[in-house]
Amino acid sequence: ACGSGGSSEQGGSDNSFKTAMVTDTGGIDDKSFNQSAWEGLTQFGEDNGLKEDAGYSYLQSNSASDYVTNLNRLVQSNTDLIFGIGFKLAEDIGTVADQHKDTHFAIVDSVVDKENVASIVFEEQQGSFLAGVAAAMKSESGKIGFVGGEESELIKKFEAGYVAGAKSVNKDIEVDVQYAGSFGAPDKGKLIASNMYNSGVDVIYHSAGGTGNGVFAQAKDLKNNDPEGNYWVIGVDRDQYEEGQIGDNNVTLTSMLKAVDVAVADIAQQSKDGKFPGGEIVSYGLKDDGINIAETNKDAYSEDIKAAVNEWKQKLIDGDVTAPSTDAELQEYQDSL
Amino acid sequence: MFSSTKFNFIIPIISVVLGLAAGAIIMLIFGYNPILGYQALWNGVFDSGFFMSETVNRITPYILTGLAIAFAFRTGLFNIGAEGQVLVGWIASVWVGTAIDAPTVIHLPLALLAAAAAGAFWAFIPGILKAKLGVHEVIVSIMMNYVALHLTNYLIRDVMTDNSESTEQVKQTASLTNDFLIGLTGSRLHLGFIVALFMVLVMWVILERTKLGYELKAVGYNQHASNYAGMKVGRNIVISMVISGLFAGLAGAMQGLGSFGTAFTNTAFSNLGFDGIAVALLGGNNPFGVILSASLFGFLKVGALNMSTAGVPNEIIEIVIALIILFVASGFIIRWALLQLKKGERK
Amino acid sequence: MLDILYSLIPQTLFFAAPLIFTALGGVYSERSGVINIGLEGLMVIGAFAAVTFNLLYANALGTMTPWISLLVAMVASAVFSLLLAIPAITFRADQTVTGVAINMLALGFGVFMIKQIFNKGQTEFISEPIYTKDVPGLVDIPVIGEMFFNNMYITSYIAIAFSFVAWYVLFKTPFGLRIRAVGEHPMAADTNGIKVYTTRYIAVIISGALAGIGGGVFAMTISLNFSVSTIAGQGFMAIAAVIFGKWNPLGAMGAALFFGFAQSLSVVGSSIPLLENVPQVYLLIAPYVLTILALAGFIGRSVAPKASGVPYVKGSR
Amino acid sequence: MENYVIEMLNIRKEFPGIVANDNITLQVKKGEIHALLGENGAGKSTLMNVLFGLYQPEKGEIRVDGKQVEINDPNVANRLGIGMVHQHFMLIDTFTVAQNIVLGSEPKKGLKIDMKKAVREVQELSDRYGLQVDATAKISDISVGMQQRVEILKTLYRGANVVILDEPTAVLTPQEIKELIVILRTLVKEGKSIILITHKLKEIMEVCDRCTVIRKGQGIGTVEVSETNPNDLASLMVGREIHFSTDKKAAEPKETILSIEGLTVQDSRHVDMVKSLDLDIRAGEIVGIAGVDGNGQTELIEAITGLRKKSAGKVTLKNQDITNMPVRAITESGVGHIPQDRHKLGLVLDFSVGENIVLQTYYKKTYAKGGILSFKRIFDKAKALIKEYDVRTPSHLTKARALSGGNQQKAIIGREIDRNPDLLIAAQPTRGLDVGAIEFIHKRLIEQRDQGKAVLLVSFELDEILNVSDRIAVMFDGKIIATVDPKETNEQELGLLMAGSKLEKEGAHN
Ligand SMILES: Nc1ncnc2c1ncn2[C@@H]1O[C@H](COP(=O)(O)OP(=O)(O)OP(=O)(O)O)[C@@H](O)[C@H]1O
Ligand SMILES: Nc1ncnc2c1ncn2[C@@H]1O[C@H](COP(=O)(O)OP(=O)(O)OP(=O)(O)O)[C@@H](O)[C@H]1O
Ligand SMILES: [Mg+2]
Ligand SMILES: [Mg+2]
Repeated sequence: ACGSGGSSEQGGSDNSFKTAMVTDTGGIDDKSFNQSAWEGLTQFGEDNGLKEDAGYSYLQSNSASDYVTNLNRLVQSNTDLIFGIGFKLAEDIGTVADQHKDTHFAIVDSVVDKENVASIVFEEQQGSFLAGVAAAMKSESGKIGFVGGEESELIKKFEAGYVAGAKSVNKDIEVDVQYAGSFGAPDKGKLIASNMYNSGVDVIYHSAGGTGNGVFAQAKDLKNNDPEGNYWVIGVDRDQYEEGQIGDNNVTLTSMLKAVDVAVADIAQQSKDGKFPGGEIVSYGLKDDGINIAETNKDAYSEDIKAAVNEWKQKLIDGDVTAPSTDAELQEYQDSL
Repeated sequence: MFSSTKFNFIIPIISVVLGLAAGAIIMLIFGYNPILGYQALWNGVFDSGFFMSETVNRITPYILTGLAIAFAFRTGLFNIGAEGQVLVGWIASVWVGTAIDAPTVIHLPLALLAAAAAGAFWAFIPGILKAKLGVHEVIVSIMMNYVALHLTNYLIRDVMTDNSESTEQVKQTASLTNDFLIGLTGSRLHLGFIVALFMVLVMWVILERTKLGYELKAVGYNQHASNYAGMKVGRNIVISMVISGLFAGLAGAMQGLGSFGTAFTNTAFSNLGFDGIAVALLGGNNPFGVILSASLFGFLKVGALNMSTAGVPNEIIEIVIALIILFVASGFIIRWALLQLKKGERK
Repeated sequence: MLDILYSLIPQTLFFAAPLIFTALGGVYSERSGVINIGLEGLMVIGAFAAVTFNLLYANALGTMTPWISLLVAMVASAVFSLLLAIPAITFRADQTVTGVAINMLALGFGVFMIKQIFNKGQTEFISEPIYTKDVPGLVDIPVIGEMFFNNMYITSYIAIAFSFVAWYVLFKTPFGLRIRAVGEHPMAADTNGIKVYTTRYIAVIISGALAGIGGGVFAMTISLNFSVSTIAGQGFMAIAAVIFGKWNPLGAMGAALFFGFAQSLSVVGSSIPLLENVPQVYLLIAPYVLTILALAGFIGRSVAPKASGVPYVKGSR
Repeated sequence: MENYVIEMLNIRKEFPGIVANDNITLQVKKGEIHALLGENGAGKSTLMNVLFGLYQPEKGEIRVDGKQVEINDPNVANRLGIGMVHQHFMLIDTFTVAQNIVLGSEPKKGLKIDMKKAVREVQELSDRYGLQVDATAKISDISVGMQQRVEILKTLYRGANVVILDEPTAVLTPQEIKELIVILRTLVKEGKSIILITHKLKEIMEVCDRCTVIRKGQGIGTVEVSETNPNDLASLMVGREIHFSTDKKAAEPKETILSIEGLTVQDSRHVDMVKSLDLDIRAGEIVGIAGVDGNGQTELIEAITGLRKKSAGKVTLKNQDITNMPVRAITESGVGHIPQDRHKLGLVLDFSVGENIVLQTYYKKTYAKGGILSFKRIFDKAKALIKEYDVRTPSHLTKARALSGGNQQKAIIGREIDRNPDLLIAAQPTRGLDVGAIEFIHKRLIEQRDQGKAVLLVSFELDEILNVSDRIAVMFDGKIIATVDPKETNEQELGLLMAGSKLEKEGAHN
């Protein structure tokens, strides 16, 4: 939206569709779901010949206090469908949706049970499961790691899926799980990664936002000193192949892809077509490409890994296995192995 | 000649003008239209009653953290720990607000009290360590901020909820929101501003009218003389920190019982406490000055959200705020320049 | 046990390096009588400058990039620190306020510029970070070599070397004596013919330069990119280190190392079987609680340079 | 044409709202000791700060060795051979003597300060002028007298030809003053010229050649000291007659008010400073404690008033044991205390005069009801005391910081006396004050005695002790080694006693 000039013109032609999103504090270039959501919205706009700012736009939040203000700003400028990106907006979407029953809302990564709100959730545990499969296949030491940002319900889905996936391949594999306590502490991330790699872990899956930067930094540094060594990172949300590049090597084994863009574009389209899934929980998983696993790193992500992952992917899609998303489910799953 | 009270008003006004002007220049340099930008800023607040009330909601906690810092400064201490005190106050208010059933007359005051007490306790620790062991309050407060951040996150996830990112809404009996105000503005405008304004009076009365305030200031200015006059220096340092923390804790309650009605996990600091430093100093550490500077902060922060509609990145406003603070702080040079101008006129 | 040390020590060192640089800057500034709450902002500028330069010139400069980036970071923050120096020294502004403003300004400016240059709110990863190296020769010393010279950031050594240099300059040279004089009793210094303002300017600029290096090192060894949250509290930790270290360069270094040690200990701790069932939160807050305990237990009273925080007005008493 | 080293002609210096120096002329001859005399606030320090380059004059001309110069920086003054020992020492507590002296012109070895050379040079210089300083000692560890000599060394190290001393003797003991006078004479012999500011007319008579008097910012004139006397100087300075020896009736001591038995007190380094000391003070008498600084006087007072812990002994006030009472309880049980260091202990400088007036009583019912202060009552009291004690201040709302030392002292004395204490402790009550103010304060102390109060006066000024006290207790090494009647003793005898020699006439007892 930060092109030049031109404030959002109010109204326009009455029947033209108008949609917008409110970011959480990450902003539209957070290399994570805000960015992805904005890409989805842009795609949707382009597909439908809408103009940025007039047809589709975003408002940036700098703090939690900004959500309500931004949501209302969009309501007041007659936006038909408003996306709240991230579970942090759930509470406020709920409140605002109650006050403006004629406006449609959608919340990403959370559930808000209101008639005029569509809840978009992802089956991260499925993608994480596959990440676990890949990690276990790749690991030579029999030790892999998981670095989480904060120990929240959402991130637990990543952890549980990952552990389950890994154990499915190698029942005895050791998974070192650590939380940094923050999504914005690369120094802590690096400490944890350093500690894990030191203790023999050779693949780390991170779900830790900016903290993950430290994981990449550590892996790349080790790789630089020891190009033959096994220091792998599994990225999250988007394809983090770029982040893993170091000279001619790349430490990004794969990434768990979460297609927020697909979901956002999808819901926007439905809404424009008069099929807004209000009050529903719309879940995106492996089967509808809402969740996926990257195959960019051709060198590292070998054919046998690919084969194994695809095999498990099919099982998950077919419902032969269900990826666990909580500690309890994980326990149950492990016991069943 | 200007009297010094006149200067106290003129300097902030000139600083705001200079800050906005500098912001305009930066916008021009980078090819944005400052007129549209500032128009959007203005409209961001004054477009409708809704945004004005949101602005008031925003100002409320700023007033309280501003008071917290100002109070400490006035008594010779630097409470850089307001950030953590806000967090613990916030969660304490929500805890009482969700866990207890009681009529409003009891529930709401109790929740506010809990916030104040939590903030006060969080400030008590650096206070007592300074008083008893001479440990610098700044460093302990910085550490306490991090402890508060991690601890409140933990409490929300593992104690107050079952692994959820935010607590339930506080019960209506503990809420600062008010149906009448909500009906009037459609916003979550809550009664917290009354609490904040009341605390402004409280701070003023304590500092300017009470025995306690007299002692606290005396200790802040000169510990030796206070000791000579029979005051208990250590005790006063602790009391000072506790009162300061109490204000900050209440700022947390404004969020917990008012603007949000819940407590949620935080990835990073809210910056209410750090911004409070600027609010306090911009307001000359005077309780009434704090109202004005908090208002300016709230206005700029809310207005800034609308600037993207004019295509202007809202970091511009951060820059403007920072420059305003720099100009106010450099009041001496503005005063000097004004006096030179006056002199020039006379000649 | 030795295993733990093998990982604790290098981790402590890389974690501490940015803090050491920045805290040394803080020591210089405060020793000269200017409180520097703006260290955080100066680190932000350092990180911003290092990352931006690194991204823009990596192709042209190759492996030299990180070192030149570090110089650029140093210069950028030194220049930026004038925004603290001019109000705080010449215009007699309250130093704390000015520092707070610097923090806001740096963050606003950094992100704004990133948006102008790269058209997005956070940068890509730099392609030429600083890498760890073995120290040839020394790494082969049994035990010690593995602990201190294996896979180490040269910046960690530089940080430690700087601490000693900073100590030497502050306590052994005329310049250091003058800085300390100006921070203790500016009027006495003035009557001795020392230029109080100039000395304070130099000290603040030094603090800017060092904090810039600190930010640059952080960005190029740890975060590898720049965003609004790259520097999140490190500057404040550096302030804590300054006070913890009693305004002594070696003390500040010790404090920074202590922070690094406490942090790595909390990370290592979670993989020690004994501590496995301890709730995560205790390990998260452990480094901070440890610091408070250390202060309360055996560090105790620290007395700031007497004139710290007081603008010097010639001729007043 | 006379041969002047320094000429300050028609100097005018203004501060906001006040003309501190109005057309003052000062001419100093080579090799003379030139006194500068004036009441508190007359403008002496200001004039010297102008000469030293700390202030720029609005008008006037300065000549050094006949050449007109512009001194806009202390550096320039140094280069012109002008050195200044300030009223408030310009020393850095945490530095050593040598560091303080070489600061700004340090000898170097490579990049490093050549500390060995610095110490050697300082030591040599010190020996040459008989200054006896230890170059390696830390400033915070040495006596005030030694600190002053360090200040003098600083000027000499920079090659000063003219040394300005701003009230050097105000902070010195008689012994130290004697030593200083010797030093000054040595300096003159070496060809230096000296400008000496002092309120003590005796000193002027003793060492100075000429004296310039200023009053309320204006130059009154310069006199040859050999052609004048203290009385004339005093009236020149104040503009009225001054009575030196205080007239007072004989004391009529009554019941014992304060009784100290076996008191032992340690200083902050845990050294016994007061050693098993006994002392009684009775109603209606002034007991003066004579002694060289550092013999436990400060610790004694701090112990009586509760500011310092006692390691042994008993203190009784009007038959009430106050030994272990906290400060406030002691104050309330009837002790008034005019502290030695008025800036550190006596006043909160950033409080208004009015607020300072109630520093000891703000919490009492009269001023505070239910925790709320009545500023009307506080300020009424302040206004009354300001009037009664002639505190010269623009208003009771003025910050105490802005008052001159004399007026600050008057405010403290008013405050303490107004509380009507049974025991009034006055520590160095007239330090740094002009003769007018001294006269005023002495009168008040005697007035208290006449009203039946017990007064404990601690002073390093033998004049003051001899004039004001009814009984003199000589303190040496933490003990009272003799008690003498002021009418039956003299300065010589006191001086000997203070140096620790035993009294021969009688056994020392109370
Ligand atoms: N920095 C200043 N700002 C404002 N007024 C000042 C300043 N310094 C001195 N004055 C005023 O100038 C006058 C002369 O002060 P000065 O210090 O020269 O007196 P003095 O003769 O040295 O007194 P004393 O005997 O107490 O040392 C006083 O009235 C004082 O209030
Ligand atoms: N910042 C200031 N503003 C106004 N006046 C000042 C200031 N500083 C000093 N003065 C004035 O300067 C004069 C001299 O100050 P100085 O400190 O020399 O006091 P003094 O009378 O010599 O007392 P003492 O010797 O006890 O310190 C005082 O009369 C005071 O009014
Ligand atoms: Mg004077
Ligand atoms: Mg004086």
